[in-house]
Amino acid sequence: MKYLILTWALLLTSAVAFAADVNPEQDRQAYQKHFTEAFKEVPLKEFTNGVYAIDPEGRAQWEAIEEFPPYEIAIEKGETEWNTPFANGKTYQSCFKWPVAEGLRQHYPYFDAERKMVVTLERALNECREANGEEAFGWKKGKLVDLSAYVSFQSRGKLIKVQIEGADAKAAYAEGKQFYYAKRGQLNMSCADCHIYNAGNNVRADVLSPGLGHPSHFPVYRSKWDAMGSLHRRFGGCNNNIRAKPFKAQGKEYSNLEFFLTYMSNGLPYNGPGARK
Amino acid sequence: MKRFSLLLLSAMVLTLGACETKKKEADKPMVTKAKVGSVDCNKETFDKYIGEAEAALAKARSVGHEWVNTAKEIDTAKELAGQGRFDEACKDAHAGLLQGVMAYRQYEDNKNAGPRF
Amino acid sequence: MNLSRRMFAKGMLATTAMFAFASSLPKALLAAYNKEAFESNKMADAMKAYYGTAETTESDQIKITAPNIAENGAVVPISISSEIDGAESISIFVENNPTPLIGSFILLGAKQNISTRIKMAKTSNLYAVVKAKGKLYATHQEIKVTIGGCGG
Amino acid sequence: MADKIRIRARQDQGVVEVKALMEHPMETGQRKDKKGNKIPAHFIQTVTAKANGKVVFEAYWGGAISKNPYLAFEYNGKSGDQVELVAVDNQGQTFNGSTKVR
Repeated sequence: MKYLILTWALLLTSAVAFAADVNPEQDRQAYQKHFTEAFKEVPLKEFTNGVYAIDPEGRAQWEAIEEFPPYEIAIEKGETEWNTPFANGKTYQSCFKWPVAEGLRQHYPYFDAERKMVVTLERALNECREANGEEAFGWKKGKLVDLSAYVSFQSRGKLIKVQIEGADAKAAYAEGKQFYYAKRGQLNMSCADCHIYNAGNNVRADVLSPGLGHPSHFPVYRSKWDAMGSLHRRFGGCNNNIRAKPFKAQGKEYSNLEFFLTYMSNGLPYNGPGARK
Repeated sequence: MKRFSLLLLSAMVLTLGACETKKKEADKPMVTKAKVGSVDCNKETFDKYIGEAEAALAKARSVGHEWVNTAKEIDTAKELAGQGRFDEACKDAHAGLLQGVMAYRQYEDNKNAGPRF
Repeated sequence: MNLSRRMFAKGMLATTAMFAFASSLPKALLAAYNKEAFESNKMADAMKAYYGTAETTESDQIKITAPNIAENGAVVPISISSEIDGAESISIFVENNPTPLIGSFILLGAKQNISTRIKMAKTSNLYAVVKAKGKLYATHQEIKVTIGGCGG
Repeated sequence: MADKIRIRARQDQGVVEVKALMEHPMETGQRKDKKGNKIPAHFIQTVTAKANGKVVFEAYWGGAISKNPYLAFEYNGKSGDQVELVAVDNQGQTFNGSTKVR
């Protein structure tokens, strides 16, 4: 018992000491500065359009798809789901203190200090189901993503404003940050290798998109998937590309990564759901 | 250390550009296979290799650096051993071992990874 | 029993509605789906099956709006417009697709300006063929379909 | 019956632009599933468009129109026109949708 307390105390002090070095705001400014300087001609807000902010050939095709984007089907299905009461008669809205019409996406991800974990929008939606006696939906595609598409659509134009308060939140942020910059997989590449240092360069025929703005437009209808998918589905795809074993959607690794990555885009507007190649 | 970076580098060169579409090629870690040459292999040595490979994979997995093919490599090795094809089984076990070890080294090298701009 | 009868009645209604709907479609349309043309593996065969001839006249009055490099061969947005007098239809052929005839658009009063999204198996010429007053006019553009890196 | 076709139609200077999105797998019949079995062909073959009950446009398609097909065309018309689209696929299923021109 004594040992346990001692270990806890040690862990706590180390967490605090660790957190003291964490300066998310300074990180964010450096991150955004890097992209605005690397792509001088691109206005800050444009980064929410991902690769289409810097690839004119791709942009023309994306604009043609945006004429009537396939994600509208998902928004419609998500709206129906949102308005369908659970077996107990309650609705999704009962789980959220903000009306959906004003958008919910901008309140996520956030750090739940009590549970000491990052809560994403998708997690909140599924937890709402479970709290009302319904089974959780799958994380990466299907009904949950339709629901997320509908909810995200209501948040278009709202600014990203992730908050990081307290040592635990800072620790989660730091873990997400470390994940982003750490090389992984057989190709020995990090998220940053592609989406910071090589943003704008080609991988075969693909132009690598800038990391700034990445989380603004999810979930996305991806032509390659022929379907909708969540941000964590995309994370898994990226990890697989560099031959690293993907982590579980909504697990600690990707939730912390989303926390970090979304914080990096603070100040930019949400514009999801999106369409991507 | 030098040997590891060399291996890693050649692994990168060989697999780069095979990002995802050429899964079949990437599935076979050519470097490790080429490296393993002739190992005198029988049930005993195989058991030793596969044990080491599994331990290395578990170690890499515990720190979140498992590579995508390592578990497959080990499974294949076991399958081959089950068929009595020990030469091939040992090669795959070795490949799994090498990947596990390199993945853990990758974790160590990237513990304090951060931006450079 | 009651339930199943109701369901049956409902089913009947739906079927009747469908029949009513189908019969309201122009006869010509139902007869006109040219299976042979759509299943031809060569562009010339598809054209012959569809038009009775594969001979076209090059025309600069037809405009193709399509990418030079497709982001994703599964979804290639294209637009075709033309200013040919008396145009009756616009058809799209992708030479290197397993079945080159992609679609045909019949302008029964509609303007010579259509858009859609198509699948392309590999790099190929895309032909836009306009039929006007019994003659075929065509133009083409090459669209490259590349192997993606990681995509998006 | 079945899934509806989503349509947007707006008029500008006497020309109505109609844009439609249909929910459909558009299987060519040439793809194989993970087990190596051929996925049966399932694609829309004909689309008929009417404005105030009169046919103004038809399309015949093979399997190479992308999944969830998009179609846009124009005709001479006016605001308030009732535009109706009907699609029939190779399995005999019918899809439809309609809208009033803005």
